[in-house]
Amino acid sequence: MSTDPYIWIAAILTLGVFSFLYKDNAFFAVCEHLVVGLSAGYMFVTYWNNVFFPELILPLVQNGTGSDAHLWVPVGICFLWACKYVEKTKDMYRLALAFWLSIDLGLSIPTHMDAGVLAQIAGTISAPLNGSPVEILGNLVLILGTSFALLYFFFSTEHQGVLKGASTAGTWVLMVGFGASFSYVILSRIYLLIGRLLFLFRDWLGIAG
Amino acid sequence: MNYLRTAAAKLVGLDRRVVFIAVFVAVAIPFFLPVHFTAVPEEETIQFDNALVQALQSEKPILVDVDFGPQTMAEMEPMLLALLHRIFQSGHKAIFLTFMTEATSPIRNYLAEMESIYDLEYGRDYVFLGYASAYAYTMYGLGNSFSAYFHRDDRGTPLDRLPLMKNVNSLRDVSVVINIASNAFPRFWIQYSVTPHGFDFLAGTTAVGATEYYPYLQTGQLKGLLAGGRGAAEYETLLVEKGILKGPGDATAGLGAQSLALFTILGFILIGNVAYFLNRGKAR
Amino acid sequence: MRDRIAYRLPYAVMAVLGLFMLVQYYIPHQVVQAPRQMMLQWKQPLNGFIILLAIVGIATVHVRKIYRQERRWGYSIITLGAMAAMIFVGFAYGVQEGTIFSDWFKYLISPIEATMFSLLAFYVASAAFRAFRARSASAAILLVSATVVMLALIPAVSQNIPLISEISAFILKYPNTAAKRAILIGVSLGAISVALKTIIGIDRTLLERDGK
Amino acid sequence: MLSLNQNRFFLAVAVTLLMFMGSTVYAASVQADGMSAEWFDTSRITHLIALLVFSGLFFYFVWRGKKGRPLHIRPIDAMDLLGDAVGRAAEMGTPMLYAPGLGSLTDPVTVASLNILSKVAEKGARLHTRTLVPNYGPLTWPVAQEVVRQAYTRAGKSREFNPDDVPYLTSRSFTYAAATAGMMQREKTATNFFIGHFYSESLILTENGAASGAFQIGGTDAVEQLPFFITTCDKVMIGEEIFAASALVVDDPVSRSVVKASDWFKVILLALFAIGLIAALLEAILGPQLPGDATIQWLTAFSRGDWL
Repeated sequence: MSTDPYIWIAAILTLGVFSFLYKDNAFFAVCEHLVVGLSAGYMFVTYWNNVFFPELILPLVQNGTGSDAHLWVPVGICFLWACKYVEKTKDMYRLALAFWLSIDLGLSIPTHMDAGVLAQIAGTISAPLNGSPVEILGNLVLILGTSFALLYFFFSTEHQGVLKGASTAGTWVLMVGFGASFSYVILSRIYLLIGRLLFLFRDWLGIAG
Repeated sequence: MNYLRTAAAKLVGLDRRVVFIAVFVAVAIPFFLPVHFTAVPEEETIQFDNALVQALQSEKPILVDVDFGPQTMAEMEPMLLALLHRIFQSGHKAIFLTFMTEATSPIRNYLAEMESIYDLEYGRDYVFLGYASAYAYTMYGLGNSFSAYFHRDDRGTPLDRLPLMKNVNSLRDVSVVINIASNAFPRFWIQYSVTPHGFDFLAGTTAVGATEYYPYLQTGQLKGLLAGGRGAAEYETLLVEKGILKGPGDATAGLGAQSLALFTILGFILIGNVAYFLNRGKAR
Repeated sequence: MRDRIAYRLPYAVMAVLGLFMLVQYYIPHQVVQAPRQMMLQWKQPLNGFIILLAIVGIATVHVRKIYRQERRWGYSIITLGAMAAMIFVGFAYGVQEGTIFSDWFKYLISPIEATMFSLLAFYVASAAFRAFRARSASAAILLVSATVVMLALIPAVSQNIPLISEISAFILKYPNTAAKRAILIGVSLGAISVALKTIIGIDRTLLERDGK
Repeated sequence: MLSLNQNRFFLAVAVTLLMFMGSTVYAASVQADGMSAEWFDTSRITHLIALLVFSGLFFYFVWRGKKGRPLHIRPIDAMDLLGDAVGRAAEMGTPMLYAPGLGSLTDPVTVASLNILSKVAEKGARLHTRTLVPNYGPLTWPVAQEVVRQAYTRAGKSREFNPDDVPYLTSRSFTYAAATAGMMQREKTATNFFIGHFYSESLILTENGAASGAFQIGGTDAVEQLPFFITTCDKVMIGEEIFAASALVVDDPVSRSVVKASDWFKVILLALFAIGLIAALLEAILGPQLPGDATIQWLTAFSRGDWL
């Protein structure tokens, strides 16, 4: 059994969170509120030390009228956003929002086209139909499966006749994919629990290898 | 048959706390049983290591982006530790950064550990650039310049005073980018940086997101993938075989608990379905 | 007149900057790339501002709870106190390895957050038991594929029963890739449409304003 | 609609442009070392062509939509049930819950989700049914509040809008899920919407909602969460369906037409797949020296952008 007081605190907090499984209780609520506060403080300090001070304040103080003068622009945008909280200047925040959205959405167009569409087409077309029987079958499944599943996302006409058949096949392909995701999600969650029990049994109680 | 149906109806209404207890027991028992499993490395894991070996032969440093917090540490920690041993044992230099505030403290911790094991020198053998916000845009921008987004490293030293960063101006100057992430950041790396700028990219993710990356593996946008705790266990096996790790780590230790828990859940799914079909028969 | 401009200016800004970010992708010339780099540099403090907003948001929620003495307001004192303590510790003693800040992270924040997420293991099991039924053909397919992949993840099964890990690898490598790729292409096209629509001002939900 | 004949709009654009150009030239003169002097990145030619084709389709259908020609879009199950879902809550006299996801505001899915929220809240306001919108993102929150306020205004019920119905909860996903689940139980919401980008907490949200017997419409682009949505929600929108739905909920024909553009682009993609498949079959049957291989190589090079 551990003698480190910190380990004991950590173990008690762990048990406090586990108590939620029985039902919501005061112990859990204390842990929950504690972590919300602590991590907000943590976030603030990290953000200040790693971004706000070295990337904004310091360049502005050292070089604010020279090559880093452009950093006044984000200060202005944040100021515009803050205008939202004053009734008279409320509408000014739309300008800040427009700015915010434009950069993000603007850059998302070409990058989505590149990584999400073109590269995927290249991958599908270049899937070769030679090699071992498993590979041939697999690549056929890949090409046809992608096509059928894409047809499921075809909205212009009703899904009737051939299209209905193809889009049903498409949903089946999607379901196989979701099944794979599902089992991996379960696996992932189990690992998190294993980690906690490893802490309780090994680091705290010292009863398991 | 009637008896079965009543039992089925009861099972459907089973209190979920019973399920909870079963899962807890299933995960707990294997810790006290001396049965040891190993995970056989799958194709993706071997691909990952091969790509990494290629990068280790180059002169350029490796860029490692670590994005996981305490929430998913159980799954990601063994993976990162195996990777760090792999990199530092070969004497390669590495640059670290993160886009997640919660990751900063753990990274400092792991790097301090590595420093004492392999006798590394900060600034020459490795650098931690610290946390950066605006992940997607920083990833995109790093393709042209490091110094525009990181004026100073995590310890407040300006980048030009770090020997390791002297020859690193953009992502062109690193041999490979590795992202160990518990969230969708590998996807953002691929979309905003790998595809536009074109460089080798490896990812280690939680099992949750792993299946999502298979399209990128097929196109080569992603050169290798470690899939969650399972991938970490496979990688540990691989590194033990290659003599890099002395023994398997926490990921392999969890395989027994993982097996029993998966069996339990499969059992619950089976019971649920049998009960459902029996009940449906009764409703008719 | 002034009001008109005030109404339209955000749309104009959005169109100009949005199209600029789009066009810069094809133009490596420095006249375009230099301001592009500048704008991306702005994103750092801007996105950091979101974190600031989040923290202020959390603080406001809890201050208001205490002020109005809402349900469970006593807990809010814990939150605010913890936040203040963490910030104090971080600035007073530093954040590097071995400080109080780093210890608190390791022994207070980490166990709570990690345990909260490990609760999901129980919920996933309960959801699998209660909701995963072969109600229809497609649900049955989902179930079968999930079972096969799950079995292959158990070392005792995959190393003793032949073919199961091969089938699982096949599922992951081909149909899974096809499914995820179709969704990826669809989502990408959808995202491009929405982004284009918003940038050129066809879709005005987000920037709507009173009286218009 | 974008009304291009407005002189003042042009004025505003011109002013912004000039300001921006000014800063461009300034910036270029300040920090331009080590950058390229090329005016076009030739490796992205295919990319540009693809984008031009897409925008061509986009503007063609916008133009058709403006002319008022009816464009048929197949109904999306989940959106068909939107009216019923709102009606159900109105009949039972309980509020609706709309979670716009945990993605950032600048994520296109969140934008699409807020469009749907706008319609849901408007329908709700007309039937005197409140829409509760628990928020996760500090940036999404004020915008969501504004969207709901506008929806109430459109329904002519601006006085009934209560900002406390659109609260900011927290930015910690587990706490967010627990608080939202608590909200569902307290307010006994009859209809729940979960549309946007979700992470692991989605399971807690949807499972609690399903246990309370609420009618649930889910939709997400997060593939790993979809299995849980499928098993716990009554209707699910998969990936792109959210974007299509966000265009369909608006009665404006222009908005609808956008779906058409993406559809016809998909037809082009499918045609490329078909050519690729035929070429690959030819290659497999006839051997690598024949036209099949050349076609594949050219197509691959074309889609990768290195064919020039």
